Amino acid sequence: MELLGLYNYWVFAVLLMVGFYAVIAKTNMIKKLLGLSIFQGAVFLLYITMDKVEGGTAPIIQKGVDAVYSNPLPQVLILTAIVVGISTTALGLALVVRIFEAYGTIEEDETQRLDLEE
Amino acid sequence: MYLAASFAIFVTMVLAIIRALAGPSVYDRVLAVNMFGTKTVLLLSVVAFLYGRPDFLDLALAYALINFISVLAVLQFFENRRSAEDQSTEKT
Amino acid sequence: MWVLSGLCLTAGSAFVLIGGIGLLRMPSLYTRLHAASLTDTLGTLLMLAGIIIQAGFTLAAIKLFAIAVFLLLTGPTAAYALANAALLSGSVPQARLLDDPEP
Amino acid sequence: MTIVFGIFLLTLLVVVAIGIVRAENLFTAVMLTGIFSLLMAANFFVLDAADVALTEAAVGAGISTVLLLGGLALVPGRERSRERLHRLALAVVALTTLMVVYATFEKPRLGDPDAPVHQHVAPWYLEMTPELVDIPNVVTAVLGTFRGYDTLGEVIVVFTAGLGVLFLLGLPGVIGERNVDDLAVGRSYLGHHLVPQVVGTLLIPFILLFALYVQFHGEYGPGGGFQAGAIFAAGMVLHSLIAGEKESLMVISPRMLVLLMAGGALLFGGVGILTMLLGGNFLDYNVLAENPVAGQQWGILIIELGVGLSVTGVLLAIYHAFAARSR
Repeated sequence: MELLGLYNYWVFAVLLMVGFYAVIAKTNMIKKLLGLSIFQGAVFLLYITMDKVEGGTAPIIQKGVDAVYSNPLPQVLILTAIVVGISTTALGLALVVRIFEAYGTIEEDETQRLDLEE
Repeated sequence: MYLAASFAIFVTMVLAIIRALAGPSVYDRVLAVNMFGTKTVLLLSVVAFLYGRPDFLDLALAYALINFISVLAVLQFFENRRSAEDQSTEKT
Repeated sequence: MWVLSGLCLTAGSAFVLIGGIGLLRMPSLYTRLHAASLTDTLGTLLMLAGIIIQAGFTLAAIKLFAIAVFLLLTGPTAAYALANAALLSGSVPQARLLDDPEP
Repeated sequence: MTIVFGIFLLTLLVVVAIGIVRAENLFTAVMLTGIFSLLMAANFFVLDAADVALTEAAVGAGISTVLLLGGLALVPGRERSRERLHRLALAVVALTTLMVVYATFEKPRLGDPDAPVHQHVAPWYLEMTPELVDIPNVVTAVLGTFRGYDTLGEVIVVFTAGLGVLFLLGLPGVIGERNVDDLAVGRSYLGHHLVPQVVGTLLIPFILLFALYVQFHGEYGPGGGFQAGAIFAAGMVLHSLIAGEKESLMVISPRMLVLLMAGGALLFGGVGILTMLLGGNFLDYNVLAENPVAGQQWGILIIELGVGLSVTGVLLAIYHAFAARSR
């Protein structure tokens, strides 16, 4: 039971590395982007895991109720990071679109080959 | 009671994920995603009551309102692709 | 009251489960769509009704009611859009009985 | 209970993540990303982070799938099939996973109230928010005032990313050679589908209303500018889907979008300048009103509005940039 309290961190580790695998092993650029967003999700999960307090509730203070509240700080960091994450993913996607228009492919090794041929 | 309901929702979520991973066609996957969305709405409502903080229903409300936009985007995506194919066949 | 809400929740859970099993077990895309979308609507409504009964007349109940209404609108729309997209891509529903010979 | 829910949802998360990486068809991968986001939101909710879950819901359900599909429409939809497992990468990844897992044995257990993260500044936030700001939602208070610099930085990052997309892809009527009038000729949209048309038209006001509710109720419940901006953008994306690209760009013109992007960030920064002119520090809202607490509340209201405007502008502009490119 004690070890189950670490499960969130293990899932974080696995997710992080699943995303990382996509970034380093896949040649398709969209796949790399999706891997990056999985990686991002893993980090979000790590932060939000840390905010949890046993028997606590979300940090919205109820007047007159003596409750334990979770840690608001990681939530603030991740809340903004999610919106930043989607904008940067969109930026990456725009780059991929332009790469496709220039090279006619979105496979990384093919674009490198085309670069060398020039 | 809420526990039984959330258990049913969990099982359905697993079934939907199996369908989403298995396919076979892309539409099966979209269907599974859509179903997963409604199940999430239900799960969030049930869990909000289980935790005794019903003011968090906003979350379920948000999903109920905007989750189907992605399915409409899928329809748009395929319509666009089809009209692009039509044009390219006309040219040749 | 509790009995009624319990009945609603149980029936809703049953429908939700049936929908999930149908999504997995049905043989073709359109039958799966049928199984998933119909039970989804009814099961969701029943479940939300069960929770509304337990919530009583509060702000939460009104929000749940809004959720139910929106799901009632969006669920079938999504199913419609999906069936349409599938049809556009040229996958035609197979209308044949089980005893019919393979076309 | 939380632990059981959590373990279940987290296991599904891993399964779906592996599914995303393995999927050969990119469309499938994008659809699975939708499930990934839903699971993420449910996880955040179970872990008591209602605000974060609402953000993930607003972004994941309304925006990210639509954006990814918009990008996917412009590139080939399949991965090259010659994909086999990359041995070296797999070994590196497996080794690192084991190392990270080994490191977690030092971590405090989930929910441990004695964890170092709960000792530092968080108790102070929870204790002082009712006194200094007097709004119930501590997350909004920390976001708006205690860590206002940080939030301003994040808004600038979002703005910059949006600007980058616009420079890369162009936005009709503002960046690039094309105008709004060139759009929509022969563009297929959902106008001839009656059911989405009717239901969408019915729902758009509610979505926009809900966005406003999230925006201005953010001090009392889960919500705030980031979430509201994403929901508002989702509502306008729905409008664009059912009414057509061109009509949507007439409702909120491209120039207006760019104005929103910049105006929101400027409003945020402007509040900071204003507080300096009134004799306080940058983003020190105490000086905005006679009563410091009322000043704080005014400050949070205005900067959340700035955040909402900027996020709406950026997400909508990005969507239109992708959508207009496909024709």
